[in-house]
Amino acid sequence: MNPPASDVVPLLELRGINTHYGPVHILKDIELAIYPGELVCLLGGNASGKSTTLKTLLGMVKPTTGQVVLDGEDVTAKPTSYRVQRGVTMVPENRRLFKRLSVKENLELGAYLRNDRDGIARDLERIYEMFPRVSERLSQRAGTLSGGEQQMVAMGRALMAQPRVLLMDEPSMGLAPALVQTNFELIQQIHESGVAIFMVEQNANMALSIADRGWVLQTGRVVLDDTAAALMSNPELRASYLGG
Amino acid sequence: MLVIGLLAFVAQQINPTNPFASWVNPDANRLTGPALRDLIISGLNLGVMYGLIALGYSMVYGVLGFINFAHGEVFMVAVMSSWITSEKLFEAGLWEDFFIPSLLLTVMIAIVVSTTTAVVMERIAYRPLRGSPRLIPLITSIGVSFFLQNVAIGLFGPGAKRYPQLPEWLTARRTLLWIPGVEVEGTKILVLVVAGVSMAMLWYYVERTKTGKAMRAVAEDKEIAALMGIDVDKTIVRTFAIGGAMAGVAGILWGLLFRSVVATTGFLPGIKAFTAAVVGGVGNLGGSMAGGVSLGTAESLGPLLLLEPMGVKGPTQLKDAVAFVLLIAVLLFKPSGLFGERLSAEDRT
Amino acid sequence: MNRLLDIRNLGVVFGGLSAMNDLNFHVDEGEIVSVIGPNGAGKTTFFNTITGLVHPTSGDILFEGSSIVGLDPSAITALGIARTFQNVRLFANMTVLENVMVSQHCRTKQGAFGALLNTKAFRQEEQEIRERAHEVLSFFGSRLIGYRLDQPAYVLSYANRRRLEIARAMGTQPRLLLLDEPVAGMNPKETEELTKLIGRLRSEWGFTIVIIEHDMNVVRDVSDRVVVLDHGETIAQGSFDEVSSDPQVIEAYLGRPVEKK
Amino acid sequence: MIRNQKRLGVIGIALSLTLVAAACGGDDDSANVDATTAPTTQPAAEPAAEPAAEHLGDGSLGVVTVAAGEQIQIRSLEAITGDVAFLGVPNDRATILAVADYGQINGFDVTTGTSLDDLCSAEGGQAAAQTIVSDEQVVGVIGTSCSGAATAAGPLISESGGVMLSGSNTSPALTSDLIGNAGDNYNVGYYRTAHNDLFQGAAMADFVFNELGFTTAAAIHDGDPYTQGLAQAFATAFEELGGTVTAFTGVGKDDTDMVPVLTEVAAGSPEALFFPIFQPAGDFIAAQAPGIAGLENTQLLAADGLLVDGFLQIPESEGMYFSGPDVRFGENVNQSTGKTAAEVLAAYQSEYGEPPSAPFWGHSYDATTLLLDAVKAASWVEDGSLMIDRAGIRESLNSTSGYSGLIGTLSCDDFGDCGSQKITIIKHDSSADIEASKANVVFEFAP
Amino acid sequence: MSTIDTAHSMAAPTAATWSPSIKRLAQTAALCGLGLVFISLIGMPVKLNSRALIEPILSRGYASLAWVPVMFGYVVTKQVVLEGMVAQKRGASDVAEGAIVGAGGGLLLGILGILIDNFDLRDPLLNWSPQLLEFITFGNGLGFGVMIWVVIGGLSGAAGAGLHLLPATIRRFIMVIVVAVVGISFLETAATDLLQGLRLEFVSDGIYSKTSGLTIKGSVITGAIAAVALYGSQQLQQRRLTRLSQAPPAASGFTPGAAILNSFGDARSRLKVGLGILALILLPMVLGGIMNELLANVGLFLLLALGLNIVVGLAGILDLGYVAFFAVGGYTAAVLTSPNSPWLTPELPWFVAIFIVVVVAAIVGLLIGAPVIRMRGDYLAIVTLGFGEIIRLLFLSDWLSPMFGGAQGITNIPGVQVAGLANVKGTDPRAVFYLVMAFCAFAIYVSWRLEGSRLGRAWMAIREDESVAEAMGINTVNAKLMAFVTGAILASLSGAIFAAKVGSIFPSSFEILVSVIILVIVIVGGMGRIAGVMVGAAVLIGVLGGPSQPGLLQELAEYKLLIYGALLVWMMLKRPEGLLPNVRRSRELHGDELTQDAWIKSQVAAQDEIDSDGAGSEVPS
Repeated sequence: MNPPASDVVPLLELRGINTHYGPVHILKDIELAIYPGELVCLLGGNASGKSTTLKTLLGMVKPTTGQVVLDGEDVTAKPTSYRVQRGVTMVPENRRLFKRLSVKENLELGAYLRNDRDGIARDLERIYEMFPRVSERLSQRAGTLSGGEQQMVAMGRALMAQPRVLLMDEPSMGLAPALVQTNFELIQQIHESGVAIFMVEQNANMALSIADRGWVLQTGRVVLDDTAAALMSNPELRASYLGG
Repeated sequence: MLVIGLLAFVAQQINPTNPFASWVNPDANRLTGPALRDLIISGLNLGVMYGLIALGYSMVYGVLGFINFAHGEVFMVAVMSSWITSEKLFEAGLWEDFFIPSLLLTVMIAIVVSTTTAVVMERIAYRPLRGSPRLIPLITSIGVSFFLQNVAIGLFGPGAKRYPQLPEWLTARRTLLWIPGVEVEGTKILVLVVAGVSMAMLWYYVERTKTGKAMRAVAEDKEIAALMGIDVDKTIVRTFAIGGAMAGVAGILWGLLFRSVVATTGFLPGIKAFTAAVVGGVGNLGGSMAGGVSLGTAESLGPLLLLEPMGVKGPTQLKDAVAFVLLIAVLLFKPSGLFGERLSAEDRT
Repeated sequence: MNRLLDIRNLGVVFGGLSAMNDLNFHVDEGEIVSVIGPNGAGKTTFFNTITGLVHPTSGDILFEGSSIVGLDPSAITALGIARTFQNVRLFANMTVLENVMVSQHCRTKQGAFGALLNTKAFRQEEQEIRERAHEVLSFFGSRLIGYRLDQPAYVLSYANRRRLEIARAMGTQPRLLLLDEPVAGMNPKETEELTKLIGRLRSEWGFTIVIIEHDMNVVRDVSDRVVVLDHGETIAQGSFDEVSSDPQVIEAYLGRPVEKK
Repeated sequence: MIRNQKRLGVIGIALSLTLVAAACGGDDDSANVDATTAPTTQPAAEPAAEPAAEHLGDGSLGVVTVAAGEQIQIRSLEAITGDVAFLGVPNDRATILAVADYGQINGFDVTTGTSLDDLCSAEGGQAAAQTIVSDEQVVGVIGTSCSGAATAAGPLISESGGVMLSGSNTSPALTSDLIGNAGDNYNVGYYRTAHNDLFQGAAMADFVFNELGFTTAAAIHDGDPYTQGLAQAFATAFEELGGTVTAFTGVGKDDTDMVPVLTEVAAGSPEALFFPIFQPAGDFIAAQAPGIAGLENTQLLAADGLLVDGFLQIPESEGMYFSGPDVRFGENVNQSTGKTAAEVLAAYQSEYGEPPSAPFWGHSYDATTLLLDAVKAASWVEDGSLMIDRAGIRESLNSTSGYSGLIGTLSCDDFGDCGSQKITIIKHDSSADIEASKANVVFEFAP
Repeated sequence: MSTIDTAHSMAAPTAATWSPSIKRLAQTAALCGLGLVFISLIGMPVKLNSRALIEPILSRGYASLAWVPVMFGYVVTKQVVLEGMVAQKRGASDVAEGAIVGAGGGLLLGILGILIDNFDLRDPLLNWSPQLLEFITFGNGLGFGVMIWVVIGGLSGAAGAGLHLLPATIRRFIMVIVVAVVGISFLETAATDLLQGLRLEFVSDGIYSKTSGLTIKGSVITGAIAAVALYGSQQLQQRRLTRLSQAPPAASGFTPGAAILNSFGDARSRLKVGLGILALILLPMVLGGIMNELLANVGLFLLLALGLNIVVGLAGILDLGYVAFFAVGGYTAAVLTSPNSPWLTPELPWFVAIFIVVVVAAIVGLLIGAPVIRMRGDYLAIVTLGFGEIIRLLFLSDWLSPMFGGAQGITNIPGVQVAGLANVKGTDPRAVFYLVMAFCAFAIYVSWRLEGSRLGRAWMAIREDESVAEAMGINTVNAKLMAFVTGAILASLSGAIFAAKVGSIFPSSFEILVSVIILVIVIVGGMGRIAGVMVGAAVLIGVLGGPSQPGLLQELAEYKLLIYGALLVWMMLKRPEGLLPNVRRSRELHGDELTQDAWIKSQVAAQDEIDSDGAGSEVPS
């Protein structure tokens, strides 16, 4: 694995993480690091432990051993809200908007921990700019939006927390093909604005086509760890999806 | 029911003897216009109090997905504590001389006590049960309800307690709004006004403030709410507290209107409010109020407008039956209540 | 061949989002058809629609030539369609035996009085139910019989739960068996074993089978025909080899690279 | 858990073996058991043929022996929990006070044991009576509070040879119609110091029709057998007198909003409204009636259920008439304890910190002293033990005549009615001076 | 203390959560004091004080307080030993902590005494009384009162904490002895009654004092017997365990049906069941009136609870208005049999009327069930509650009083004429108990047969997962209606016996409270399990008492519902599966299956996330 530069401190890091659900070993010795401004992806089939990795990063699952390091600080024991405040935010799988709340309220909730009114207003403006479709539907209930629009709101909501690293759980899941394309473009757009992105995907080709680096997870263990280009051409990748 | 009542009221104004009256039973007493109006006003009064209590049921249901059976006892605790406060103030001679400050103090104490009760209840009885099957907290809440009711009996005895007299200017009949000829007791106007204001404040709090938003977010998806940095536990406590406060307001109003309290005061209103919440659609605040009002007016009007013309003897004996029939009818035609939402995903599992 | 199940222009819309879009699908008597597709492709919704848990917004589902749209799930089961569930939904507090016995409900008819009076007909039917349950459970070798018969389903291992779910579905005596990810969570050995059993389900029990499966080895081994769903539409069908080399399918699974800006 | 179950099993087996052994132990077991349900096992052992001292009773119902150092057992059976506790609790307390005031009988203490609860229900009365009759030492019962409970308790007490004296049952079915016909639920051994309700309704009707001169009236009850019966009796009598009953209806005991029921009543514009119910529902009717169009000038009337300080103290009750037993206890003296009604009331207040919540405390006090007098009359000391003849107790009670009690002069008729049958109607003028109101009798009615 | 399961050893060791701190001690002491003050203010000590627990050294009043510091002392020094951790060494510090907590609590009670002396709060607080003050000060002045309570509290707290110092076996002995002495003392009435029936009056005369409670000698004897019994049962158990460990593991039943089937299949258990039945048949003979009455009441509620168990426990329908069917049964029987009933003159013999009762109950069950059965769980609860109230109000109403007597009820209901044998009515509780027992046996038979039948399996399937049950070919609406109707019929039988037993019937016997108490019986006993329901009925109705039925603990009658409430909450928090839960885990549970079990949970959790959102979310699951 080739981290961008050896002297840069990783923004978010998992060190020797092992996680259990009850006695079942879900994650095995996971080591990964996300550096500022990177776009990286974690690939893997069903039940490979992708979601657990994300939850561990966010503090929703406590690892049995190992450390979660955020910007040099060990946050293993810290609650989710602390990590959110320090710049880690997730766009959950299937978007999971607050469907009964309006679009605007969803966005505002993204900034729940922030108190700078002006900053919030500015960021809202930015998001309207980024997603003009969203700004047209601010007072609509989020549940009534189409899948693509919901994805935009979900991203907008996450951006409202002013993240330094954005975790994306299966951003292409359940979206029509045309939307998947747009979606990835959006991710790139966000990435270009300076936010590090950690993407968990099963849509490997699409993810790798925009990512810098990637890991492949199989039954809780990292089996491949390489640059995106190398992974793309690795035949083992296809095998892990469609069977050997 | 409300609609029938209003129609009847309009009909009254045109024809002073009730056209609904001799339906099956030609001997039925014919209601007069003022009588109908009184019924509607008292139904509304009862209804808004049911509504205020129902808000607590509804909010807790929204957030935790179970019916907090013991909420009626929170209301009882409020009525009790306001009785004790006002009684003590009366003994000290303050109630009559400084009525407004005394009343405010009573209100404050009642709200604080009922809120505390609700919060402690959550902490001891419900928080450890988070995530267990639905039936379990429901049954726990029945236990809490028994417990609180009987604690009140143990501490204060089973007898009825009287509130001190209210000043004349409050209880006097006044013209309601600017409708000439419609005179209503001041207390009843006060009940409607306070209930309206409380509802508006609650609405503002839940719909417009950040914490209200957090509350709704937690109601919908606790995990994602936590992801936004919301403290889920604290928000749940807050929900109980606000439900308790609303019950506190209802308790004060109840005390002012009926000026009497017994340890079982909370039981029937609690069940009615629970019914109101279901009629309105559990989890929907406006619905709870609407449910309360329709239940109150149904109880008030139903016996005389529907039962008596059908030849039922002593119809008001069956007013509770009318309320429950309304519940059943609503649920048969709208299984999730008048304003109930389509069930969200987590409700089904 | 006789078309057992014929789905025509099926559409399902949830709150404005379309989950199933003009889907055409058929199964012939005695076939084993696999339905594959990436996560969120609508496979489970597809099963739910056939079994009556979800009502389609358009199109028709014909079973043995007559429409089953709008029927209650129990009525559909009575006609001869049985299924398993992706996330294993056993009756956890009932025993293994009871789980299979209860699934014969629509094939039996003794009521309360028979049970109370312990009539001959009742005993006979109970006996038959029990025997059939044994027979069905014996199909999985020694895994679900013996002392396990009287264990509650929740103590079973994951693989055994999957097996029991299949057994339960077999108990309804269906003509068409819908298996939703039957080998998910099984280890390779168990998977191999079950794959063989699926073949025997057809040859020995005469079921027509539709399988949703992620494990491509299983799909390859059992299927006569593979249907690929994506976004609620059929994007390909044919033999496993045809399908697995179909670029559209590979794209559905691995996605298409994004044009880098 | 499994271990526990095994242990349970072991204990279960041991228990059943014991039982089997016990059952096989003697075939005369059933005979013995039968004997226990008969009044007493004593007479066989100690025939009462030669009384050691003069006493009432022929021993036909058995004799209870109280050994030296033991206490004479009587029981209080009242509604002490639940909705009707307001009625039963003062009765129970008055009984305890009376026992204390009475002192010893022939050197033996009297105890009421644990107060039993009739729960104001037939099933509660039955179960409690069963407890009482199972203890052969119990010589008498003060209770019940509710007529329904007495209906079920009566047969048990009666068959066991005991006596039961109630201070607050008023149902005619429990005694007689006062012209010699036993009620449906009459049992020998049943007595009461409360009035027979037969006349209260009639008294009120008479008063309203003849004294007040009203020809229209309405009645409201609360679903309690007592209030419903009283309201019904009033309505029937009023119509017989030639009046019109414009409405006869009920409320629930827990109701607070009385506007619907009052509106129903108001539709007939009655001149009088009789609501013989209890607190708190009575408070709400009194408070809300004047506000109802059509009832502004209606005369409100109630019965003994509301003739309590808690109700008389509220200003809304001013101007009302109350029917009920004569409660001008004043300086009446209980001849057995020598206490006046005022003294007993004062003792009650200081002991329990609140005034009695129902007016039958005096009746219960008198019932208790009547019973204790009867026990005294039917008992004698023999070898240091106190012997009490059950039949003597009944004999003594049956012959009660001209007894001076807190509630006035008591005489028992053939069906156990011992209280004064005089119904008085008082006018309540001022909530500030309750005692004056209680004495302000405007009408008396005696059969 | 706890043996570590190998299957769990994968979980990493975590730190023990116990650490002594001033704050925690102070908090616990405050809670302890609040408990004491609370119990005092609801009046328990003063009311119970007139009766002794152990004459003359301990009154029930003081006993009602003494357990509080003992419990807090025990709890505050309790260690939570996590897997893989070693228990901390016990020592004098534990005792000291217990003593501090207890003394703190006692101090608070003393302070209550001071407050009572100086302020008059008797107006709202009934028990803020001179009697309480006297109770607290032992009549010896405040200084003494405060001191003595600090000492009593401290000693009790230390005793509670000291329990930890003892080896587990001794601790168990102490607990059993204490429970036995307290229990036997409180159950004086029942024990005397039973001993009399067994002609062992000398025993009760020997152990009970003349006034109330056990004598000192009696307590010693009781304690000794309890200790011997415990020792004996431990020995027996030991022997059984060794036998079991040698024998191959036998199949054991899991669901009630299977369990009973199996237990019948086994000759030993058959013998046991037979002996049990025989004992039950003989029991009423040796019991006196009180106990027969009590058991008859237990039986009536058992019958009700068995019916509700089918509805709630088997089919999973939460019915809060179950009392409606009890009322329907009672009233139908009353109308048909009583000469006093205002309506329908034929005075049928009870055994004829009962068939009509069943038919009427079934019809009412169908009428109520049909609209209700399709509703969701919580809504169903409130709607059934509504129906329960409607039915009671109708029976009470003046409107229908020409039929049902309204508030006056129906009296003079004759008993049950058992051809040539007896007229079973309330004055003969033994006969009533036999009658009730016969019907309970019938209900148990029905429950047992149905549970193991096609219908019973369908009910359980619906309870477990309604939509899967539907998908497995069960017509859920019909099956649920059947459960509802079966429950209704059993309740109506209870009602009919009730009417004949009491001899009169009033609407006030059918309040909501009755429904709730029946539900509590089913839940406390263990939902869906016949034996559980039996235990629930015995413990709640027998010991505490029913809504209008006294239990063994007569003295606590005033606090009955309070205890019901507290018990219910405690059960739900600590033991939601009930006293006798529906299913037990197998001893043969394999390690690998346990592992898989945990894994599946995580799988299902993950899967649920997928299911509950996005396109798949509208699938009813």
